[in-house]
Amino acid sequence: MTASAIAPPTARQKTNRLSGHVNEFGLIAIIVVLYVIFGIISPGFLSANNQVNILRDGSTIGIAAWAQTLVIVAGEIDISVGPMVAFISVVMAFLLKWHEPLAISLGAGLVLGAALGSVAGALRGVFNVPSFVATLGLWSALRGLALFMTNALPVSFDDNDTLDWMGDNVFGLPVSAVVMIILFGLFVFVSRKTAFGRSVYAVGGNASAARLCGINVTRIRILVFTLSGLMAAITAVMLLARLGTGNAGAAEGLEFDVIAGVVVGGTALSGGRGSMLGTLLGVLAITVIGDGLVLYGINSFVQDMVRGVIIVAAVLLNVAALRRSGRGRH
Amino acid sequence: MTASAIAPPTARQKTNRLSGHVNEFGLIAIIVVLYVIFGIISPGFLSANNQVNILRDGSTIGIAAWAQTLVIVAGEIDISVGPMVAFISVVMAFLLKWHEPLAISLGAGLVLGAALGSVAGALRGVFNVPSFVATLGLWSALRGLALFMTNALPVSFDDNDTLDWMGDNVFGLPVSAVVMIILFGLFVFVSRKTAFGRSVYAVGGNASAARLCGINVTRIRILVFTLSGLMAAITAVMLLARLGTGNAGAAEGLEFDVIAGVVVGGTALSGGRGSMLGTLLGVLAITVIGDGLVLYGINSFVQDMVRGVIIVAAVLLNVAALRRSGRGRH
Amino acid sequence: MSQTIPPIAELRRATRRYPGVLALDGVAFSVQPGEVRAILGKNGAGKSTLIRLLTGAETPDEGVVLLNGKPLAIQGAGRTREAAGRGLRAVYQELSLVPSMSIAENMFLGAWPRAHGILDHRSMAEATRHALLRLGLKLDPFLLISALSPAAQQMVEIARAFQGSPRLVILDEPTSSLAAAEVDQVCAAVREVAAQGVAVLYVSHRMNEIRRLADTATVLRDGRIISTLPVAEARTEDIVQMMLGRSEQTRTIIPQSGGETVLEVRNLAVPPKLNGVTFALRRGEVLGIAGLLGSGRTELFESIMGLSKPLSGQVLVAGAPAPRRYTDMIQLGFGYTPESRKEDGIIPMLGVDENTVATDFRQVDRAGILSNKVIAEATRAIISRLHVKTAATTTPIATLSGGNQQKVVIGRWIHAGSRILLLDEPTRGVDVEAKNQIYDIIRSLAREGKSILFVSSEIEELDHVCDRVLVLRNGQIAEEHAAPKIDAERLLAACIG
Amino acid sequence: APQVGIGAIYLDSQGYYAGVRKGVQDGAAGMHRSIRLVETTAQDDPSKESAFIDTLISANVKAILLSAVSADGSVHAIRRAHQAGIPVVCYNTCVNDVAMKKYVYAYVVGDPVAFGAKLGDAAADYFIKAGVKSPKIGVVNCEFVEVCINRRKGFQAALLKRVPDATLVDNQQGTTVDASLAVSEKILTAHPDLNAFFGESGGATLGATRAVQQSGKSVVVFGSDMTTDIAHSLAEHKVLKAVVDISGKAVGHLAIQEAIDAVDGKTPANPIVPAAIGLYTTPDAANAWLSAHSDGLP
Ligand SMILES: Nc1ncnc2c1ncn2[C@@H]1O[C@H](COP(=O)(O)OP(=O)(O)OP(=O)(O)O)[C@@H](O)[C@H]1O
Ligand SMILES: Nc1ncnc2c1ncn2[C@@H]1O[C@H](COP(=O)(O)OP(=O)(O)OP(=O)(O)O)[C@@H](O)[C@H]1O
Ligand SMILES: [Mg+2]
Ligand SMILES: [Mg+2]
Repeated sequence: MTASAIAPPTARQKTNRLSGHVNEFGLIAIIVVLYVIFGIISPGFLSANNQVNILRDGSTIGIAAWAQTLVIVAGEIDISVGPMVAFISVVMAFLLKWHEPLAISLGAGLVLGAALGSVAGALRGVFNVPSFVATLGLWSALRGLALFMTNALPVSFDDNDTLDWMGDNVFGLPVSAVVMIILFGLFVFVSRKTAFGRSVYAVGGNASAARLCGINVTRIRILVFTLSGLMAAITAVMLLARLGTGNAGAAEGLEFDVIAGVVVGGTALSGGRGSMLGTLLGVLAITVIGDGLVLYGINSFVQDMVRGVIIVAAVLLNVAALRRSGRGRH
Repeated sequence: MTASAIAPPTARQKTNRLSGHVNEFGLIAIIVVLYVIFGIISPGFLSANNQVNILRDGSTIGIAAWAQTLVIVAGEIDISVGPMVAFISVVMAFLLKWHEPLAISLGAGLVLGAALGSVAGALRGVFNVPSFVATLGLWSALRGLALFMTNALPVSFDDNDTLDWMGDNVFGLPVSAVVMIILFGLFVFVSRKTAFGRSVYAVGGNASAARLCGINVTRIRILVFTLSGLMAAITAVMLLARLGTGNAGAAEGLEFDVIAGVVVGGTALSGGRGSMLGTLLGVLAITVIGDGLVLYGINSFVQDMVRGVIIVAAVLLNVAALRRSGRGRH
Repeated sequence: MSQTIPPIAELRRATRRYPGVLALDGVAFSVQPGEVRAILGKNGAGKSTLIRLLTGAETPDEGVVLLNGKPLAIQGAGRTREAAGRGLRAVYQELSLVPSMSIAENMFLGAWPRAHGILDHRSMAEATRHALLRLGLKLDPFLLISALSPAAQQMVEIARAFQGSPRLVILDEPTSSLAAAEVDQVCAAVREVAAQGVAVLYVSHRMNEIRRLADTATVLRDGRIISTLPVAEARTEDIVQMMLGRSEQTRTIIPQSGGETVLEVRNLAVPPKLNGVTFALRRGEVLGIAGLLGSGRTELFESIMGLSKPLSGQVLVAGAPAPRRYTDMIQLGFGYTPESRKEDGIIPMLGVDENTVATDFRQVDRAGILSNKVIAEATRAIISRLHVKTAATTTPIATLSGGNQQKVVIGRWIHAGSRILLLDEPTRGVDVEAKNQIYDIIRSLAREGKSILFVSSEIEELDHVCDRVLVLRNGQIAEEHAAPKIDAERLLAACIG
Repeated sequence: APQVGIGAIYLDSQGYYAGVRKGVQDGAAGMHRSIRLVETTAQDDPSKESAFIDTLISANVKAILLSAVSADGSVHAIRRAHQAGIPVVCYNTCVNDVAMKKYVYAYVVGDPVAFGAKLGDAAADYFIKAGVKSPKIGVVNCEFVEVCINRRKGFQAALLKRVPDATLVDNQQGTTVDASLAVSEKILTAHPDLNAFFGESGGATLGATRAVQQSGKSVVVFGSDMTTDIAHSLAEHKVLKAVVDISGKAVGHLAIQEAIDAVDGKTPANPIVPAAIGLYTTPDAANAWLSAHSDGLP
């Protein structure tokens, strides 16, 4: 036992590496099955056009979901996403309406998003208000404020070519999808390759151990919410570009879809565990289900039913696969 | 040998017993402050009539919140409350429309609620599907099913005296409030004085210790959701009596209010801790805020804003009080 | 041991596998009524696994478990209850209490006394008071577990195991967080029940306890039983050799006189435990702090590190007042390992690598980007220096044995390059070999010029590592013992005062 | 004179109700008496509506204005107000006829079936003129409220009467502009031969218009509920061809007038107070609307 005790990379280690991604494999399998089924039953589902649609819809959930993954990994939750998106799109629309330059308007929106997120983060990190309550407050206050500012009417502004371009496609891909993909890469990088990202996992895994390691737990908690606010603001930019107006009632229930995407992607609400790739697949699964059902053309109420059943079934299959692979002992 | 060194200071012990209720004291203080403020600014707020109203509104949230407290103490979450209430009220309305006797109709609704809750519980307890996902599935499926069954139209049925009475007052108190209060007593008793109730706390506090001590963790997990379904069904009965029709669109967002009530009441989403009294006060605080703001007569959008701010402020004050009393070490 | 009495518990050809590990390999094991059996073995030898099979917490992959001559039949959730029904009580290695519940409720967890279906809190409290008193504890039964010190929590668990009328009591490292007085209480209780014909299985890494208590010992190595032998007739060296598979080198400690003063504590007061602690730590010195349980050693560390605020007093680092914030202390080159490894030490779901480098990410990044290669190298350096036994650098730390987890928790400060280490009970739950390795690590760190404050409730080990030992009594430094004249007996006497 | 409290419940957070509110407030201000408005939003939920009515009763208001969430589902709540001696004025939507006669003081309404029918007629005009014999139409709906179902029924009946081969090929929910945009895109994908959209609400109309513009297809939109953006789109007249609308301000004005009459104890000549349903089919009409509603409130 004198030399290094690391066992040579045997079969075991390889199993380990592979089984570390069972969750992702399961989700990919489920998405493939969804594609096959909808490809058969839903007209136009496999068309290139529809793939673009799926990407675009996915980006609305996805961008916010990347940050939400970190929030949930840190053991917190941010339910203010939807109203945050709506409020910031309204603020930016007002700025544009008052003829502020585009860069300033959007920039102000991004800063505002980050600032509001930081407020929630500070409430949690510094003042120990549970994050559900802190973001519930934002949820209620921002939706109310946005509706109040606009009288629930869309805020329109002069056409802006750059903004229109952002709502459109580039090389056949929606700009919002491109932004989503770039941000995905960035978040994968941040979550895996930076001290901040790893600290988020450490804080979610055992906050008091993380603190004793010298990690500034308060700072990490604030920052994940700052990021979440910033990503909501970016979603707001995409929404603004796409709708051409600022709408206080938009993005309703988005927080639900975002959290569902993260959880379906295998991140535990108890914190400490989760992967960006899982979230990507979770968001994709949810978007594909929504899209395929609309295209199938059944009654929208039946869609809700079927969606509920499919989401549970997908996670059920995935959990079963995980358990068979021996990782899923709660 | 010498006596053990493990004899804690008695002063600490006593502080401990008292400080076990600091949370509740804080909430009571906050509610008193809310009463004073709204009593001054909102006309009619202090009228007896309005107290009855507050009780009645509170009962819609409260009955479901008692069970949700146990769900959250067990470390789970049930987000299916709103759609569950709507769906069951629709089913009961259909049964009444088809001239089934009242007892059978309502009884069937209660059984259905418990059964649906158990399904979510089994998904969590037996199949390890995260409870957020399991109840998200129910949330989507039940709302869709209710809307589909009714085409979003109310289901009306012949007038029924007993049911009308349930929607009305008895000795000046709304029947629903009486039911809420009785159920509150029952839940206090169950949570403190029965093996089941204590097992819920044990499972939420340390599931593996509970399992090692022979507590059937799976059974407990299923049962808390069964109870949650049952309480949703009772809420549905009250709603049916009050509205006189079954409405698929009713109780929208109720799950939000219910969870907020529980969390404001001091129950941690991470499980293991929480009290029924706290939830009672949390529900009361939320109801009083909603009622007082409507009576104050400001723009309904501004109400949302103010509500968000007050909820956060209330919890912030309470957390600060808790920390000063020395219990809030992270 | 008369073989005519049927064994109270028996394992037949029991095998238990975990992903990648054969934790128990066809083990045959039995214990007779009234027998006190020690189970010995290195960290990861399979002791706790054997116990979990007996208690029904786990099911063997192959083989059968018999209690009172009958096999455990129930699979799954009811199995532990079946075992408990046949008179088995266990204290698991991991704390199995619910922190948010009262002592009394934890005492009867899952088997609360009821009158007409209603929990009988009064008789619960009464029985609890009784059971605690048996171990010399005077605690309010309605106190929450979370309000107790780790030691008191452990005592509650032990009291739980002895309560009622058990037929087999299993104690898995019951004393790892206890100090002398409590250990004596536990030993007395064990002897008392054994005299009544109750069988006791006792896991410990402390040989002197084994000698005081056990009739027989079973030595496990790599999931197999090497031998079962009468304790009285066996030499410690032989037992250790069986555990390790080789003989242990005898150790010699070369006491070193330290260099300049690096840390000075003056009149530190943290009521109610500390009132006016004064001492100095020198460069290259290992300074032990001895004291009874609850004497305030942990509080002392916490207030030095800025984790809690002392009422008065000064902490000087290299002559200058120390910063009051924990993170600033870390920047100054301090490192702190907490006494509860599971709650405050490890980040269970993360790998060994991340648990190691979390103290200093800057060493393992390239322009702000973490490098897997550098992380793996840094981790491997720690792993090989501290002899951590792990399958890979990325193995989740929760799957390591306790001793190996502890080495990582110390190793993270070596990674961070800390110059002053505060180690609170670093050898808790660690096997003989790993203990010796930890002593070696500490000594070699001291040789490199690092300074170490060392707290242990196992007084015998202080003279293995320390240059000086301070005795903390009544909130003050009561005595100072310097090597080579550190003696366990005298230290213990000094602690009690 | 003592202050008169009037409760006003708006159906949901759509811009239309901002217009109603403006009408109510202006109307109240124009009456030269002290009126205290107690406002709230029912969020399309009969249970919330019921709770708010109870709150208003205890606030001692002298009259309640509301847009009933549901014809049958809102009966009990309105009955309670009636029994408490508080006159109820419906606007926009109300309870069923029987209950209305019993418990409702007045009902300011543009009939939703007629509303849909007007648009259906306009659509028929368009198809006949364009020579489309069997148009395929996608509906973007808000049919979790009854009004929208009736709008569609009216639309369908009027259209089929004159263009019998018209088919509603798809009917999906998309009430807010972002939801409508997403769903309209999918309908365009699923039905490449689509001729037109029918938007049942303002958000639905705007979203469908936006989706068609972005797809570049030659699909037209017939919509409901005027707002500034919708008027602008109609003025362009490329995609959006007709919009049917009931002015929120006008409705609000009428409603507060009825409420004050009720407070003053007058009996209405006819409990049904018709609100004008406006149909806008030309750029000129759109521009006229824009100049008449410079504050943006419909
Ligand atoms: N739940 C588990 N998952 C994976 N491996 C496990 C698990 N529990 C134990 N092991 C492995 O099984 C082996 C035996 O572990 P066990 O806990 O029985 O050791 P032990 O003798 O009790 O050690 P210690 O003295 O550290 O308590 C070890 O290699 C350990 O890593
Ligand atoms: N009754 C209590 N409530 C809350 N925390 C406690 C209580 N008693 C002890 N602690 C905390 O538990 C930790 C260890 O306490 P314990 O009494 O075991 O150690 P100590 O007083 O530091 O003495 P030593 O470390 O010498 O055993 C300390 O951090 C202490 O603050
Ligand atoms: Mg062990
Ligand atoms: Mg200690």
